[in-house]
Amino acid sequence: MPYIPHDAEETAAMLSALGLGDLEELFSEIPAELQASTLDLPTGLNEAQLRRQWEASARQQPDLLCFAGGGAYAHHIPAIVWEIAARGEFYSAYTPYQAEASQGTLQLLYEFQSFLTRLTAMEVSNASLYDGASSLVEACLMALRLRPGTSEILVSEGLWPHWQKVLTSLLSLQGITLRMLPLDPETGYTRLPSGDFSAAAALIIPQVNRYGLLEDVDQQSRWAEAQGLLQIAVVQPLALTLLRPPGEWGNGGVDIAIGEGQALGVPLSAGGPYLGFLTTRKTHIRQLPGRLVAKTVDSQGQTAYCLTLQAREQHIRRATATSNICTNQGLLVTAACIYMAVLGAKGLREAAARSHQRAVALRRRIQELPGVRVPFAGAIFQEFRVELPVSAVAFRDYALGRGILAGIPEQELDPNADPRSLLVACTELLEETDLAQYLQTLREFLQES
Amino acid sequence: MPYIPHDAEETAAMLSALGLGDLEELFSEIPAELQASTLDLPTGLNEAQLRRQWEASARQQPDLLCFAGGGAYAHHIPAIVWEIAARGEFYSAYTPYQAEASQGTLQLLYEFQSFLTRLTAMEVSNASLYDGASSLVEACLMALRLRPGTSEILVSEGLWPHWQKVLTSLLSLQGITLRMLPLDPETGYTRLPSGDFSAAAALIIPQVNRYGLLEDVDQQSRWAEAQGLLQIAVVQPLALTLLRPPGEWGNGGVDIAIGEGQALGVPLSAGGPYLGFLTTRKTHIRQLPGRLVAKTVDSQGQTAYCLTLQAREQHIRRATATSNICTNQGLLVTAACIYMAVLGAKGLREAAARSHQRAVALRRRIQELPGVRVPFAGAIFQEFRVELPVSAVAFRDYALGRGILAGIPEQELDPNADPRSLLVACTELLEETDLAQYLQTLREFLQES
Amino acid sequence: MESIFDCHHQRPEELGALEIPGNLLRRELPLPNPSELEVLRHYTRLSQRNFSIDTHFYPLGSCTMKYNPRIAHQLATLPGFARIHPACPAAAQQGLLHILAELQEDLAELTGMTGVSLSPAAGAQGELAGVAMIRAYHRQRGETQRQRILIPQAAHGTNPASARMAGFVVTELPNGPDGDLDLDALDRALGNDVAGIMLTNPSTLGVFERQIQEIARRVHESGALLYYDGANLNAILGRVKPGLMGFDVMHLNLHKTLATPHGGGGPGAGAVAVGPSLLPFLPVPRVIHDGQQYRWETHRDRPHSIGSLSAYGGNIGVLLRAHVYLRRLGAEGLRQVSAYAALNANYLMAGLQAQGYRVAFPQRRASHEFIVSVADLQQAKGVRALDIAKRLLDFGIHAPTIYFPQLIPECLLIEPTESESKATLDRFLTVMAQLRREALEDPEILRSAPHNLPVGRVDETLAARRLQVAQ
Amino acid sequence: MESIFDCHHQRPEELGALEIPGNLLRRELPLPNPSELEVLRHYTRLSQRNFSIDTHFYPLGSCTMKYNPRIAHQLATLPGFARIHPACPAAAQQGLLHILAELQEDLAELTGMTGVSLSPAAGAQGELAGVAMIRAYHRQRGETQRQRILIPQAAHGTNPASARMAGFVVTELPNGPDGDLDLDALDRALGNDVAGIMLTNPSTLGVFERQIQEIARRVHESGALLYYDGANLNAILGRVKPGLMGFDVMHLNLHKTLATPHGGGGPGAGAVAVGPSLLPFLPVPRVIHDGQQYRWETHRDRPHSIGSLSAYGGNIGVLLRAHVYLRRLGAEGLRQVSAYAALNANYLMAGLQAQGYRVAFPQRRASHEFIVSVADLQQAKGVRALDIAKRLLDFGIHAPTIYFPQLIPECLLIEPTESESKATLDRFLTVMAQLRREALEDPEILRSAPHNLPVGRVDETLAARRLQVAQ
Ligand SMILES: Cc1ncc(COP(=O)(O)O)c(C=O)c1O
Ligand SMILES: Cc1ncc(COP(=O)(O)O)c(C=O)c1O
Repeated sequence: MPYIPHDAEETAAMLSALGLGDLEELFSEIPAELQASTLDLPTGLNEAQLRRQWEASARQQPDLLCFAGGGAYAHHIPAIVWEIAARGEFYSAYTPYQAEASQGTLQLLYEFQSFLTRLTAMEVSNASLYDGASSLVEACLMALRLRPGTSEILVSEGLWPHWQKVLTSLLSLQGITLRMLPLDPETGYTRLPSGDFSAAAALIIPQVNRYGLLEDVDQQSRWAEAQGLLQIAVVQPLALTLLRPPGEWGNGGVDIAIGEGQALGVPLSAGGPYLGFLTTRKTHIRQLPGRLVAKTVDSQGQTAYCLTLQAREQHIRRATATSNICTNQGLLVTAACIYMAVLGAKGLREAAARSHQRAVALRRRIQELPGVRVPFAGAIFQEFRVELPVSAVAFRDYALGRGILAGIPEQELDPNADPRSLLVACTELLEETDLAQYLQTLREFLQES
Repeated sequence: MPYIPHDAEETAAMLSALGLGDLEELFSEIPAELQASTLDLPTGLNEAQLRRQWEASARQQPDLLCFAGGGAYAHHIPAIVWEIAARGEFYSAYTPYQAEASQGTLQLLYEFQSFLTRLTAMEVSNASLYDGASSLVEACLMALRLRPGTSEILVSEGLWPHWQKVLTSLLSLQGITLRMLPLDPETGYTRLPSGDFSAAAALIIPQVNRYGLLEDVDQQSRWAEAQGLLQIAVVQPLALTLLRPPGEWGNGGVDIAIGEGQALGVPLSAGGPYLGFLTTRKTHIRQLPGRLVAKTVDSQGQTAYCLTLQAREQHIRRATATSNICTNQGLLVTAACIYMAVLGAKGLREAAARSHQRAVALRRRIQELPGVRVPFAGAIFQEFRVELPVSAVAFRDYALGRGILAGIPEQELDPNADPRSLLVACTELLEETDLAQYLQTLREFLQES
Repeated sequence: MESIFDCHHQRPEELGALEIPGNLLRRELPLPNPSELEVLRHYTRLSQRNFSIDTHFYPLGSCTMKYNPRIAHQLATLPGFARIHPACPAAAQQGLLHILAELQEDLAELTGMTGVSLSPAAGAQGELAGVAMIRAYHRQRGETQRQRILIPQAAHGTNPASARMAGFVVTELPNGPDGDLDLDALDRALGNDVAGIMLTNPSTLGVFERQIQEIARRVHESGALLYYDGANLNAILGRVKPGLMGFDVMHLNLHKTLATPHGGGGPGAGAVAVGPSLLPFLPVPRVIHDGQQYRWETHRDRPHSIGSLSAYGGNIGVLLRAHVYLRRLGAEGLRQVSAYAALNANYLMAGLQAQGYRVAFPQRRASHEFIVSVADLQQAKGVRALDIAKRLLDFGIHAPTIYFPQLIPECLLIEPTESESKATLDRFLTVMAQLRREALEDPEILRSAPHNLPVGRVDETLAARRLQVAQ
Repeated sequence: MESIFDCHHQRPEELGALEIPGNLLRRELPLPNPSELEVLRHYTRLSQRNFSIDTHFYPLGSCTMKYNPRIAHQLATLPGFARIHPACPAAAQQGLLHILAELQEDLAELTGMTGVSLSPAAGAQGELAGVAMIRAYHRQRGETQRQRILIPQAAHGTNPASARMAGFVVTELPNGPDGDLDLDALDRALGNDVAGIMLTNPSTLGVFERQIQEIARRVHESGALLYYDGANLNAILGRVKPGLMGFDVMHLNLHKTLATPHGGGGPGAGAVAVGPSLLPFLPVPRVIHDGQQYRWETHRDRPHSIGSLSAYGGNIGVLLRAHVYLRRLGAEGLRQVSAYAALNANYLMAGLQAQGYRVAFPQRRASHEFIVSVADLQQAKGVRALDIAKRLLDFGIHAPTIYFPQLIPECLLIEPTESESKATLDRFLTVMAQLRREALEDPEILRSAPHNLPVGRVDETLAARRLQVAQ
């Protein structure tokens, strides 16, 4: 019996202490007819067999040069990040409810919150939500609580299409309406409409947008302010190391800034686990969803850390909690915190700059290829949109055979998108030769097709 | 500057505290002409570049089904072994000279010593030597110290040929003679000679021998006793879980038992680092080479551990130490200790039994193939010798193309060996289907050649 | 170095040219630049200030803090899995998708359900998905008036919170004195405005709901559905299938029952499983086999789906770990899990009772966990459950869950899990006996505990007043 | 659970049939059968009872306890390297052999030598190989009378021990008052019975031997050779090459200079490098390129070799780590290592002097390490170097090396290494200042230290008397 320590003698001694004849008697309160069921699962494998099978499965995934983004990026993860995060003391601990027995996790969460508030120039950060998309849902609900009586959220079409879907799935449950602001088809930027927005709680401002473009966030922030709307920024944490942070947008910064933290040391892992973050103003702190760590003292006056404002949470407030979230993404927070520490300000900014420069260079050179269009000329961070003369899926599949994941055919994120549209992203992992290989592959594809 | 924390300001402050203008001045005592040399090494790579290069190099080694042994075996290593051994607190600690700051390592070494004494049924184990072969050298030197005036060691030809070479290289430096006892060409067993052995200190008894055979160790032990020789057993630790231990051989057990500990959770890693062990009687303890941990108490009478009998070692006794060894194989000991603990008596014996059974089955089925000879009929543990109709290297290279490392052509260990001789080993990692694949490959090779 | 922000090294940057408009450029980034060793040392030392399963007995009720096999971590993070971009086409991730498809099937078998979606990121998100499916089901049948969800008072806080997030109104139901649901109250609550009921069985009171078949009958008769909160599945793993108990939809907490690590707060995975009636509504994407290959399904494959819960397919890395565990144990191993989880819990319950501790349901068999109330000690000596919890820490034992379920005063919810040895349980009993003696003889020791930890009792009130939440 | 042997679970074995004669079969195996969690928890908790670089400042002189980059561990243990059987033919390990060949070349460049063999398992085995080559050299020239090796008194114990294992007689040489070698004594010792001299530069006294060129001249003139103990190479890394100082043969301690971990005692790697005269004698096997591919050489390739030191090619895993480090740093990074190793050592030396500590060679520049003697405190207050060492532990600082070199009374050999920050050094100075105050005002605190560790001062005398060395 793997992972069960008892031997026969110990089992017998324990049963006899309970006055029971066998283990089955422990279940005597359960109606017999419920217990009759069989379990049609394979018999257990030993560790060696498992390793062999799984390594074979893992090898089925080719190692690809990654030019795909869409909110998940193939950045370098320094060796120490997971060496530390996977230490048993972090890996196998629960949520730090008992502060005295969890100072390690608590201080780390506090440092994570500090990294995030500094990165975003916001005042408060929680200790994570599931992922970027669900953070945005929470941000919307938070805004609606802050603006009682409203039931609408304004969203730029520039938000990732796959995040839009999550918003729709989850907000519609509470009868909340999303009102979409279209993008300018020429520039790819969000168009700010005029109209009556009194039913709306907030405007969502995605920076960067779904085409990788850097929007004029100050303008949007000021517009929202003028309409009396709260502002929810959707940001990319690595981009923020180079970009003006949401806490400084417009006149007084946004109200809530959320994002996906995957780029901060979290493996791509086919889509998760990642980590969502949510930062806000101190005045909104009682509407914050998720856990929050505070610095305090112990009985001797020494510095100590603990969870705080737990009365917001479901285990105390139940149906009226700020969110239903309980388990969050602690281990990814651990990795992200260590990642930010080990790169440091310098390393983070250099990784961001390198990613940006690779993308800028690749976009420029792709643009020179006959038949390929780069529809939007605006500044980008690390990702951009290309229009191929033929189907983007066809090129993606072609490049796959050359060991390249060439990007995301936009249609896979949004069925209404142009089938020729491809989203291409770069990170600092890509070398000059990799860009050349990409271009060569694209050139050959164009010739052959 | 990777791994150097100082920034420019800190460097300047430190230099100025020393009254120095720049870093170069720190070397002012070194004659200028010695410092002139250039350093023709490549410029540094960042971690991401290194990872990419090294992963490419690592991929050049094909993943092979391993039927090679020769003292190094492809056993399964449970996941937790290196998860624990690689923890920074073990990985990056020094030799536990300061007992109070090293109770972790010290207790672990004590437990390792306890595992080894129980496995061998000897009274004392040191805390490792470099590897099996160098342990044997140390055992010989120890025996010679215990028998002053002698200068010879009797060695069965059944000792691994590559270990014989190490013995020759290192013992000859001190003018020590190896006297070889030949093997019976019919049975593959050591032949015990008659003669005058008064110049010899000890007999080396390898169990298993170079053909994988189990020798009649009691007979050899009694013979040595009758000649007044000390007895040095060369044992395989996993085999000992099934075999009668050297502490019980003959009339009163051997004097020294050594071996290679690689099979106990240490990766093959192309030959090292492995770990040698050396166990002996308590009466010989002051001649023991290498470190030794004892259980004692601290100032409050609590259990504590420390290095002991350091006066045997080079840092105290210098030229007259029992050995020159200082750095040993601590981290591998850590892994081996955890390995033995996690498998436990049951797991160790089952792994040994499975390895044995696979080898027995493979030998039997190989024997049925036309043209192939299995020269020795005696009982084996996990390895055996095969005589092919053609060159063993040819078959090894043929099988390589099928993803199989078919064994060790004996000639690669011993230039005088029969070029058709192949040493084949099995471990519990090999499944029934792997044996079938081996046989099929051999069958096809025989047909084609 | 107290904090990572105490590192003050300045390091000149080599940024190169940025094609970013000046008005969008950041002026400064107030983050530290520690050396690699400084980072490693700081966080390694922090880690040592934690209790964890790998270092301590952690009988935290409702959390199933069992051993998290390390092999699962190693296999789930093989580069072939860890490096897949989520937008990688199916053709290039067949190995992974095959495993996930198997996991979907295994979970369906384990739960006695028909269909499984792996995407919820944790139990609470699974609950949200589950009640959202209940909602979709009634809507499709035109029963939009079903706006209420019934939930026992003792239920976990996520249950009502999730129901509310799915747009429902929550009605709480009382439990009877033996821990089972009050059937009369149920009858009073049921009606055509009720969409469903959320239960867990064994319940959060640590006992098996013996009337479950009857409850299912009445709920179904009223036109409502039954939701099963899988957080307590460890108690009946491989023995009783929620689908056969009459539940229509459920989530599993893979990070509890299937031994994936809790990571100091997460990540989890809250796969949802449904019976045939809810199949059309499962959240996308699931892994399907389209005849040729495995692939993620899209909205088009499941047009009535409640939609997607996250940008991609969920917490894949967690799912992989869970599947390693499942396959390591196999059918027989899973049944042993519940047997030994129950054995350990009942052994502790009997042991504590013998010492004079009051358990919440002495007449009942404990499931995988049980409740002790120290209301007696509070009254006699002013010793609270909190004090017992803190004092346990001094002995290297993590505290049980306290003050949950809220309705039992001064309660401790104790869940040893199957992976703890008799020796560990016996030591726990010895320590608890000492704590009881201390409570009666020298209660101040408890009230001022802990005494042997890196910090003394932490001032949570000051924390909430000061609200120093970043530095 | 105090010890792993406290686990008493009995587990029935499933051995199956064994084809082993009864007289060779073992009756019982008295080993425990712990559960996986019991093992994990026990050894994880043990690990926490260690000081280590990853957790503590570790200024252990002569040991170069610098940061061991984790990337080196990860790359060296890639399955493609970790799973190669040593008997795997060269064709199937070209990636590995290529790296090792590069390392051989890099080390030759770094040391200013001509040829390198990577096989020695540690420094001491490198020394043995080195002096064995000296022996072989003289034998080949018919000078079998050269039976003596000269070694400074201050040298590390492995030097004389290795010389003796190679069949030599050792003559110790004194150092002058400034730490440099006594040249007159050298001249007196040299003669046609001398095979060579073993030196390290900077010496174990923490100063650079300024007369090295003169020494080399005189030794060579007498027909003897110079051996360089590379344990102190960190001090001059990338700046001064032993080959250019006049050394004929040397070893490197890759587990010191090149940052491979010390693992609580090992493994190390003690590659040897030689000038042209000793090339034929290098231990086998080296990696060579035979025009077609890389392969391990055999005795046939190098018939005059002193032979092989281990069954296979040495501590490959350690060598791989060292090469990662070399390539990570590059030429410039390596030069910075010695610069900052020297800066840190001199900074500490100056700081301690300012506090009143006596350093062994105040008039000299420290190399990467330096010696403090507390003979003054011993005389005045009975406080020994040992007491300072133990008291440092109370502050989370590992003790320096003590009582080495043996000839300096009550000495501490302090080597901070380049990877420690100014902040760490400043804290060390603050603590040392406190220790000095304590020594003068309240010496008992030191004599009874440590006070804050899991155990108090350990009774080593009792250990040696009882000799309880296994359980
Ligand atoms: C009974 C019960 N239900 C639901 C949950 C919520 O699960 P999660 O934390 O994964 O969101 C928990 C977890 O604490 C629980 O114990
Ligand atoms: C100066 C000196 N020489 C030689 C050695 C021996 O090296 P190793 O421990 O690797 O055998 C050491 C190691 O402690 C040393 O400090």
